[in-house]
Amino acid sequence: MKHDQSYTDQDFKVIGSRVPRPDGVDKVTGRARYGADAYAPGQLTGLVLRSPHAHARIKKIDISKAEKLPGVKAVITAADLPDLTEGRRDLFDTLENCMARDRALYDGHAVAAVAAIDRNTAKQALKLIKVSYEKQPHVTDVDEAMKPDAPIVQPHIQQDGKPSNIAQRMEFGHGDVDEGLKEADVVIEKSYKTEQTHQGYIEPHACLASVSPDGTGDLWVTTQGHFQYRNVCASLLGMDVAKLKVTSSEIGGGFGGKTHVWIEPLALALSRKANRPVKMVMSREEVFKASGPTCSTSMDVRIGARKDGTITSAFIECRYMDGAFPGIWGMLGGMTAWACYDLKNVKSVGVDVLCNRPKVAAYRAPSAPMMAFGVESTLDLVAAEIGMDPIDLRLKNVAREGTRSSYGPTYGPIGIEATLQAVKNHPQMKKKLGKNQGRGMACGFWFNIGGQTCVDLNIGVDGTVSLTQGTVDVGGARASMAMIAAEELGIPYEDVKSNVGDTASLGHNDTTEGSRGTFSSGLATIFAARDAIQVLKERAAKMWDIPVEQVTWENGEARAVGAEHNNLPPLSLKEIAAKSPTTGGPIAGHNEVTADGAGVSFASHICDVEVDPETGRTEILRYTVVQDAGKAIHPDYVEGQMQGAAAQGIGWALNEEYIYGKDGLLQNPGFLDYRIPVCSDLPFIDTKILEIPNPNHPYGIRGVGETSIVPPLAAIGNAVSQAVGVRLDHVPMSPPRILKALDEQAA
Amino acid sequence: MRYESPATTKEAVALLAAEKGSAHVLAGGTDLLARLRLDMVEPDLMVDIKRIPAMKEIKKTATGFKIGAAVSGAELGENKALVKAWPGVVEATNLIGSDQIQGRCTMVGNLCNASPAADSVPAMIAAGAKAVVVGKNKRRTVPVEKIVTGPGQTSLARDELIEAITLPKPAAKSADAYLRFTPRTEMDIAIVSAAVCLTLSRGVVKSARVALGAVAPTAVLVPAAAKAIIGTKLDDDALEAMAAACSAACNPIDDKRGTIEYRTRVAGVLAKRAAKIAFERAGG
Amino acid sequence: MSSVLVSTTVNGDPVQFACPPDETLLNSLRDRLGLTGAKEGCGTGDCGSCSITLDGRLVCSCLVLGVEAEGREITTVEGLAEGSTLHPLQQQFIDQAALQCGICTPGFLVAAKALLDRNPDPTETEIRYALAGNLCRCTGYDKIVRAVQAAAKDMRKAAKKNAKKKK
Amino acid sequence: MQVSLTGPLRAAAGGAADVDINARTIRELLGKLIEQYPGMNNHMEQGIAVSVDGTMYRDDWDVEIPDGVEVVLLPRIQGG
Repeated sequence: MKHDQSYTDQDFKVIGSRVPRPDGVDKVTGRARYGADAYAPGQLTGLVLRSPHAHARIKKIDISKAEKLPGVKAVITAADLPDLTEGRRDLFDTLENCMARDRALYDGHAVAAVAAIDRNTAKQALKLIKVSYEKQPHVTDVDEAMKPDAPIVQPHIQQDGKPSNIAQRMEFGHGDVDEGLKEADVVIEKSYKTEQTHQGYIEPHACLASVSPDGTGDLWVTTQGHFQYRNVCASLLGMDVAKLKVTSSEIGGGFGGKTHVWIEPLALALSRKANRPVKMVMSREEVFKASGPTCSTSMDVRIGARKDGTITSAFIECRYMDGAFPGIWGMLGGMTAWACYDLKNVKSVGVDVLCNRPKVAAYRAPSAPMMAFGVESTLDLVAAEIGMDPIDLRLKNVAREGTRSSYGPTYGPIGIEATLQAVKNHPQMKKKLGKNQGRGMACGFWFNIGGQTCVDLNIGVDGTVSLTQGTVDVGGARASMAMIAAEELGIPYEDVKSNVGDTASLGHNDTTEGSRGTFSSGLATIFAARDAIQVLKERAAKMWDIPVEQVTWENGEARAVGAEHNNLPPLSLKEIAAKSPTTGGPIAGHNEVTADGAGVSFASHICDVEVDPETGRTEILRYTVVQDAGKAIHPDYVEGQMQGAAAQGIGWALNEEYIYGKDGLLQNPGFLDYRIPVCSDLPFIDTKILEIPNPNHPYGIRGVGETSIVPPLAAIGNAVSQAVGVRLDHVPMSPPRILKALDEQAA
Repeated sequence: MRYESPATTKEAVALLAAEKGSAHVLAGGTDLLARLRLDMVEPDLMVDIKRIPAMKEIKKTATGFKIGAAVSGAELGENKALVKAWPGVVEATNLIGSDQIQGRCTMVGNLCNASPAADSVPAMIAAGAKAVVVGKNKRRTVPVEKIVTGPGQTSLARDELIEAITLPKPAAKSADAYLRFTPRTEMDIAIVSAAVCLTLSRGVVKSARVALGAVAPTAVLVPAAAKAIIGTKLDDDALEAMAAACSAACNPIDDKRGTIEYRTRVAGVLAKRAAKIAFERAGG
Repeated sequence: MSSVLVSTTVNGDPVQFACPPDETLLNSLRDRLGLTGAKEGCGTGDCGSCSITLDGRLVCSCLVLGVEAEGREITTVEGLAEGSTLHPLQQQFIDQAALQCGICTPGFLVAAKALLDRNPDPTETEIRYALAGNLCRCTGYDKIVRAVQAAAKDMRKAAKKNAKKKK
Repeated sequence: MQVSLTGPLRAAAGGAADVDINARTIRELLGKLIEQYPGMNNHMEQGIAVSVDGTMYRDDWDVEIPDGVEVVLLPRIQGG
């Protein structure tokens, strides 16, 4: 889908400015309504009973006492959610994850749910449900799960005819890595581990469901994709898609974690059974135990290089811990691992492994940060071995337009080299480092995606514009869409109000994931605006009584072309809108599009740290993010994505991790011991936006949301390793791990 | 659950004594209400002591300070005389949680929650703080280190509560300091902590008390560590000896927050650093 | 569990509500008084999304019982603006793009106001430590700290102007 | 025209890295692929993406494939 690229260099009036966001006032006054902020007449409170075991057979569930408790209106188990998935395994996995059937697969797996008149009654009811479990052996570590005698999580998954926890093994690359090694002067091999982390959105999952006996339903929910939630919930509950209206609330953070359903089918099932609205809100503990964190990993990297820095062979194998149900995480990692580089012989292997942990969901550039940690750490080892500057080593092998990527396609115009040059020339690189301080840098890649999108643009009689988009606004998209509409129509930003429509008001929109929101809804908004302009021109032609071919649209006005129309002054959008009732009725523009041609995005980060050698504590002194945005629609929110992603990466690199006990139970399901960075942990995060246009978008937009979570693990690893003089190979690089590494080196 | 907010200590004690089920004293609530939310406690009675005037006071007495059990961390930090006299105790209490937590949390709550990692407790022990314990039939004054008997366990009887903490008047040329280690700069529970209180005489440590947190089932007073610096000018050898004594006194566990190895090592590191701060504050 | 009638003052208004004694003030504010600006992010005082002031003290309303509010004065995010004029912090959070998803914003605003009320000219470090009890997962805190700095400047300017007027 | 297969799609084509197929559009290409390699059907259902000279198509199967361009078949990805 090639577009007229003259737009990328045009003088934008609105695009690129820093206008106030349309949802700003609501969000600073407490008026914005999130998942838990909805109330319905007669609403019940829903709560979930969860497995206290890592792995168990469910022999029997007795709900009779709970049902008899006054104030309890519905109790459900798997029996209330019959399997309607018709052999679709992924859908069945979703169903089983939402509500355990004959087995509990992880600590926190839902086994029953109740709806009652208030929270205390619901809590009491949960206690009255008697579940007979038969405990099974469990496994929570990715390497342990791959051993031949490991407890099996999903018996239907087999390797070589035998049940196995290895769900999938995928290879990407080209050339011959073994041949490449023969050309190498140095070969570095190193193994790494990363622990499981959570997206850590501050808003727990929450919804308000209402299902009527006539088969219609309403679901108010915090989600990244209300259309996807609708489709999945309708399938699981046997409802008609069109009869389930899903409204996305304001979303209090998602980062991939709100792309899948968790409690929503349960709320709908409870509501259907009780014939009352049911509100469900996860506790923080439930969020950690039973939503979808990202994978822990273990990996081996091998790089062969010549003394001049040319990489002759690049190999990585990474085992991804998917939780109790298989995903595509190994595949995604395998595709991203070497994407920054131009390599003759390259191979990456991604392995998906099952464990007794919650079903993994996407987390911002899913799977990429882990392999980047392995690749970018090992590159620094290569640079040290051959005595080359780490940036120069990367530049020597950098991917460019025309490079065959490690995952297959040949790149068009891309920005990795530009980000590396920008890092090389950045003032932070010249700052002097003191004792116990270190500097590291690393690169990262993310694909970005497009997908199904539609937008409605309605022009009011006063000429103001109501824009309805179907992609959930997770970080300022309503501002960007209003800016794009204003730019196209040639009207002030203030004249456009953008909204997120519910599933009844628009056609299907894919979920806001894969950094697709601004790219795809932006594309649809451009087309919808151009569609409306065509109507505006027709109306102007009517008002002037001239053929529409003689009307053009410039700067928010219709102009009559040709000397014979010199007497016709231009008609503004407002003037045309005012006459719309008598020139054909309301004026609108629509667009439904499959937004293909998403542009890949690259980032390079620099990090300076100081490590206390006596306690192993790391302080981030300075941090810079350089990223290619293609075109920054609203630079504040592009910077915000870069800073937020870097901060999540910093947390992952230093302190965040899921800690399971020998009993297979999660030890730290709360913000006290799952340590996301606090304000005093971080410095200002410097940003530099580069704009290398995506040729497949009229403005050159690439996605920007995810890429910058990819480099931090490695950038910090490289910085810490330099500061302490020993290579850190286990993320998070928590104080005990750093001290241990120092001890091992001393010994 | 019943909620009561008596106006006197006597009434509070009577309520506790009369309750047949589980009764909890509510001061700042920053531990208790979190545990309530997590369904870890199911009280039949909660006795809110914040409406008892005596419990909200910081009094300067002839022998030192008397700090009411419901005085919040923020209030403690705003009392200039107390900050000057016992900087270590105040900074330890002020390290508990965020500004939000400081608005509510209390030293006594921190003590009675009986976590081995409680920040204010090692500092109180090092400072020689005492707890004023009131029961239905008697009052007693107990050294703080005698209150906690194990994780979540105290020596208080069912009908007893702590009305106040007393701190002595600091001796001339003396000071205290407290340090804890947490992976983040804020909001964490101590992985390991150390408090040092010392008195100087002509630049030499005349007396000292060293206490450690999060390295044993309860906060521990380490006389051997104090002995290692008494009579010294806190030279490197003395500090190393003190660190070694601290590490030797550790009996920690491996848990989600830290390893045995780590806690044992860093206890000594923190004690050294705290001792240096106290030494400097004392005018050494 | 029988409910208790509580009389209190919220954002300057006298209000009454009945709640079970084990209900948190956060839930009372949200579910009984319709003030949903304060959010529950954790329920254990670790995220600050439920920040309010109670008799002028910054607290987590998830760690206060509704019944404790009897006779107290409460300020929530809904009480920050004066009529249709936003508080300088609110305005700067919008102007500096200091929010993305916005779920933490009410808590940050209440905490930042508590800071600036006692320290009108805080350093960057003071701001960062004062806001350490408020978790934000979207912004990396960068623009939040900048917004607080900018609002502090605005407020100091306004205070100076007011002082002049009084003279 | 030569179509490069990546990752799991190779296994579905008996391990081949490239296959020779003549097609004018993505729809025709995918149809012929399933015809030749029925194992591909499974992957198609899970989702597939086609890169035509470096531009990624996931949903628009009407796209025409000009002569002499690079065509790469990839598994469909997902993001956060």
